[in-house]
Amino acid sequence: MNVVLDAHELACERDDRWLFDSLELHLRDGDIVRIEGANGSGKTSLLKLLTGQLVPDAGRIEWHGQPLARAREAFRRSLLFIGHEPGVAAALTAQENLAWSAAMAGVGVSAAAIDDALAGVGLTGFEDVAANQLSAGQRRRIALARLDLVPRPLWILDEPFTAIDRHGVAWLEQRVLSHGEQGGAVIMTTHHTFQANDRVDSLILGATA
Amino acid sequence: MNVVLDAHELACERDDRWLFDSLELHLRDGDIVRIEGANGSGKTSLLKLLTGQLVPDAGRIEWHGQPLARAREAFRRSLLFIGHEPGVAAALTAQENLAWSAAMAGVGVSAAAIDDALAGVGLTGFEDVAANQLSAGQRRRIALARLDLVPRPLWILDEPFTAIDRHGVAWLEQRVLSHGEQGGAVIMTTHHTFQANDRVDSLILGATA
Amino acid sequence: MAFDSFSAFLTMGGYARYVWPAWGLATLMIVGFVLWARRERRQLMQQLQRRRRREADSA
Amino acid sequence: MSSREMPVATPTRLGWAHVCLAQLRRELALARRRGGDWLNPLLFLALVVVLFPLGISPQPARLADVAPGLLWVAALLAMLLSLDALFRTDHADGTLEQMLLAPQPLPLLCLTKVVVHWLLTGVPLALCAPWLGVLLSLPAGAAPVLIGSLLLGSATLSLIGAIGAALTVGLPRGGILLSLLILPLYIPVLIFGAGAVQTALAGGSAAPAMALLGAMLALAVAGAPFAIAGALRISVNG
Amino acid sequence: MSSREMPVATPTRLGWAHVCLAQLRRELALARRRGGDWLNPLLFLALVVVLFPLGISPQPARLADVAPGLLWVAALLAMLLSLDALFRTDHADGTLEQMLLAPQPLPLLCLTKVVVHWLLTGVPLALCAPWLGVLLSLPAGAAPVLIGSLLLGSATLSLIGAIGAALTVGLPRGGILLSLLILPLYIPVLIFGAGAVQTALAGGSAAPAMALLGAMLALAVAGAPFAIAGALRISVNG
Amino acid sequence: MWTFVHKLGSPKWCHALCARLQPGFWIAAGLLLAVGAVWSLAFSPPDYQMGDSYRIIYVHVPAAILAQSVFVGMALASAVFLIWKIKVADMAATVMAPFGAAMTFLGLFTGSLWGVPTWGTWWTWDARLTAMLIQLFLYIGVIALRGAYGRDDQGAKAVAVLTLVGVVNIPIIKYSVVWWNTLHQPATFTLTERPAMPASMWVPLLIMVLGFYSFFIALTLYRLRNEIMRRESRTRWVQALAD
Ligand code: HEM
Ligand SMILES: Nc1ncnc2c1ncn2[C@@H]1O[C@H](COP(=O)(O)OP(=O)(O)OP(=O)(O)O)[C@@H](O)[C@H]1O
Ligand SMILES: Nc1ncnc2c1ncn2[C@@H]1O[C@H](COP(=O)(O)OP(=O)(O)OP(=O)(O)O)[C@@H](O)[C@H]1O
Ligand SMILES: [Mg+2]
Ligand SMILES: [Mg+2]
Repeated sequence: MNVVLDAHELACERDDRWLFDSLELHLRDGDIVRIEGANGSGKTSLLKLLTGQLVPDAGRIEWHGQPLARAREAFRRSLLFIGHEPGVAAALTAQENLAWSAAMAGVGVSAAAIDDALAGVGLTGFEDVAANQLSAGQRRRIALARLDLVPRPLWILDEPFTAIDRHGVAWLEQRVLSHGEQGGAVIMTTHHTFQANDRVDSLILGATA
Repeated sequence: MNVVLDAHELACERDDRWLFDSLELHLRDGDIVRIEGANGSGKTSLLKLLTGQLVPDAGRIEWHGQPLARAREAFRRSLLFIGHEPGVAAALTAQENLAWSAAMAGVGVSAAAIDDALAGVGLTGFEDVAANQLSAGQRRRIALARLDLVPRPLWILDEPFTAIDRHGVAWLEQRVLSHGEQGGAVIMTTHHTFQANDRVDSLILGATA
Repeated sequence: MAFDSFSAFLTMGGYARYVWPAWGLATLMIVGFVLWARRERRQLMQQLQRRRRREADSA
Repeated sequence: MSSREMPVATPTRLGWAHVCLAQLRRELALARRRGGDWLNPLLFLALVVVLFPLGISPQPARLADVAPGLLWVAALLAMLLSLDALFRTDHADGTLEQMLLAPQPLPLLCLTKVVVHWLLTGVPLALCAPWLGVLLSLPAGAAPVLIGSLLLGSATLSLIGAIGAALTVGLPRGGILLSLLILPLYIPVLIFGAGAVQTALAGGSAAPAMALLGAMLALAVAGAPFAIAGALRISVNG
Repeated sequence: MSSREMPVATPTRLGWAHVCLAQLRRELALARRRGGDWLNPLLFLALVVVLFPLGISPQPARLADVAPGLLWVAALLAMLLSLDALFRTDHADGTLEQMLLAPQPLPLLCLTKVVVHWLLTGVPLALCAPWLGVLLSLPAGAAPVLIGSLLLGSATLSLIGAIGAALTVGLPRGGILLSLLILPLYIPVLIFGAGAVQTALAGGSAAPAMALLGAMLALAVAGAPFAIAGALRISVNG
Repeated sequence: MWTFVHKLGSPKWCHALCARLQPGFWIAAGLLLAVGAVWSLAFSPPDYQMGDSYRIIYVHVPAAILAQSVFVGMALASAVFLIWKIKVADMAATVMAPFGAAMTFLGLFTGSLWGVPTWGTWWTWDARLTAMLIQLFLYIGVIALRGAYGRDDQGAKAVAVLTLVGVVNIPIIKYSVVWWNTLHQPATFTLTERPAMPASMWVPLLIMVLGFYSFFIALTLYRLRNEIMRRESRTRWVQALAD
């Protein structure tokens, strides 16, 4: 088992409003969970809790049975996170951005591996273009190239389909499903409807809101 | 006729690459045009040309038969533009943001009108919350409230469905269609597929790229 | 001729420390700008040729 | 609704005065929301005024000598630092784009922004400088000229500085580049501002220097809003 | 692929040295991409040095008197201004979030960033200060102590300043707030730094002041990276 | 006039024009500088007060004059660029800036070298000197702004605005600095009052000044061609030049 992430009785409060409480989430190898909910229902907040960036107002989060704060290093070695802002430096080229990302993940990769990953997201020919010369969607694709470049069992993705065109969406859906098939686990927020919806579990936030 | 916008032989070049050339676009009352294309195909650049923010490398743009640069004030009095970044100040409340937007558009509105517009986009109860306390989608909804608040014949919207949840998307589609029915015109970029696709014209960029 | 000998010319009436660096920098700048501009031209031409070759390849 | 009813006729069409008022209200609301931010330039001024005696020498006679120049330089740096943020958030969140596409005269909107900046930065600096002068043993008699020259001068500084802020707003590290672009343009203001205080201290008449400061302000008010608007147009169109 | 083959074992697992190297390479690439940006603090220093004679008095004797303090204060302000941008773009584009979630020791990554900042700001400032001293009629003999004290001191300034930059990175108008948080902490460095030069000029030994500067630097190297990392954690989680 | 302005808008035409004008200026620069240098260093008589140290004047004055002319030239080019949207004008401004900065620096450098034997100091806060120093900063600001934007159109316009604001400011600085100095202390040194020069001194000076101008024009034409080719590198006519 690579992924054993459990949230018990999780609650989150923002500005005197309970976004959710008694939330249970159990993630194992092969699970693909999609978090749904209206705008402002707390999807991003939940992801921040699960990655340890926010501290829960109630409940606990465990990685392989250990509290997240204790298992921090092991957890991070298994995690690939892409947030609303994907961590792509505007002044650096696609190649440089990914080299740094891989190093941060603690993974040594060759330049050829980076070029392959960029080719995978349709950025061949843009390897040496600074990100600020790219369109909104191309910039997000640089971040998505990490999915191929940095092998991690657990993916946590906040609105990964933002600004991606139709082909890109199909590719990304496929990539998420194949990650699940290879024994990885994915949690993501999205307003987008999956083609292969039956492979994907839904967690719906703020049904009342 | 409220909207008479014509682009002839339009061309755009970025970094020694022709994104498109000889593009023709003729927009009249009731038209709804959706600009499609892969990431980096030049959708945002086209909108910037059409609003006069970029100057075309070739071709011309005319508003009621006059060059855009000459008819600037009249054009702007007819235009409602929402870009990638929607112009919502993070430190201001929804109410304050909209009051300012309306004044910039040269429209006098009452506080009640603003509350109504906010209710229309599902932000009742958030009128006095600063935008930086809101989620990504809620912030974009503030910008969308302008569609109701500032009556303009021509809407130019860059990825208006970004970060909007499912209900919001349905509402916005409806709103766009009804604007067309009332004799307005809409140009927007989006990767999203419309329900009522037959009412919407598509302009596809960079079919080869 | 304002100087009696070549060494007098070099000494500049005792002001060699000031006159020669001033003229030296001026010369350096003029020569430097010429060389810089020519190097710029050479690199540009190489770039253009490379691009031509690349486009010939792809075509 | 039929196609005829499309409301091009807006509910009420606002005049320029109203638009300016709305802009003013927005800027003030932002300032209020940022809380004690308007205090920052004052505190910066105070800290620089404290640093100098520490770095130089705490003898009152020597300090009094340099006090007018020091206060003026410190106030100028405080203005400069506060300018960097003038358009930055507006640019990032798309507000500037909306301003550029609004059917309103952009120079007027810019002028309004600058006026608010001056009210919240230049005026408090001018009013507080004499108190800090006390720390530097500046004679109390110099206070009126100090206040007057700073009031006139800081308005010019705001206007000129806003041009630089507009030019650098799209760049990642605007801050220090801004200083570089703007400081040479600030020099005449500094010379006559500090000069006015020094002549007043020496018993002369500050009137000529003040008149020159006024003339520079007039020039800046007439020209800067257009330069700012032009610079913003350049910076935003990406 | 079967579920067993899920590659948790990464291609090669990097040691800390490699990670630091990657961070270093990134920062240098960014600096290169920004072109002449590293010159800006130098030019700012030069401009402030020019402002003072203009504001105060152009007499050489008086200028030489205040020169060490002036150069030190100007260098300190230049460091301060350049610090504002240290984490700003990294925060805006999500890079900081990625750093926080990386399985690498954050203090080490922060230290690397600060070292690059010092190399590109503090070192050039130290090396150029004596040349600007000429403009202020500073005797040439003071140059070695001036360079030495600025080298040691600016490293401390970078480290302390980075704490402030980390604390203010999430705020819209960091710049001037940062100055406030940081300037009080800079005062000891300023006192001993300018003091070293002044004693050297007066013919005394600069060694004790330099030793103190060294001690402050040691303290800062030991403590600041942890403070920076903590501050970043606070600023980013939002 | 209008056809000329219109033609200026064509980079290809400008490129050809530069090529045509260039040789004359290179030859003039070479001759004038060579004759001027030999004459002024070896043949003109020593000054009765300053001795041979005055030979610095032959680089100092041309540099100081060029420093100002180049900025004016840049401002004119910027105005043309902003008003008529002629890109070649911006390219010319780009190309001039480094030379102007270099001349300003040369003026400062030679001036302060000359200051040691005549005034006994490297630097003094005299009006002219101060104005010149500030002008150097203006040049650097223009170059830095262009660098910060990189080579694109947006940067070009930003730089043009800054150049125009800067040139308005130069006379203001000049006068303010002059008045500032007289506010505090009597003018320490006057540069303008000097014994009337004999022709054997001022003729070589004039030759040097003309030589510097010719060199500046020749260099600008040469580098302008580079710049035109770089920015138009994807057009067919530039591609055709490559072989
Ligand atoms: C760093 C120091 C100096 C600077 C920045 C400087 C700057 C200038 C400038 C801007 C000009 C005006 C050129 C023009 O437009 O006609 C000039 C001219 C001149 N300078 Fe200097 N100067 C410096 C030092 C000196 C020294 C030490 C001397 C000799 C005593 C000197 C002698 C002259 C003379 C004779 C002229 C020609 C005057 C005229 O034609 O109006 N300069 N200098
Ligand atoms: N500021 C810029 N400077 C230079 N080139 C740019 C700039 N912005 C965009 N480009 C180039 O223009 C092309 C089109 O960009 P644009 O933003 O118009 O694409 P888009 O169709 O909106 O894509 P997306 O779907 O990703 O938003 C990109 O491929 C990019 O290389
Ligand atoms: N920084 C913050 N400070 C205070 N409250 C916040 C903050 N960010 C978000 N909130 C509140 O938390 C609620 C949930 O925000 P969150 O970003 O988690 O929503 P979301 O489900 O991701 O929405 P979206 O679909 O729009 O991205 C929002 O309604 C907002 O009021
Ligand atoms: Mg969200
Ligand atoms: Mg786009």
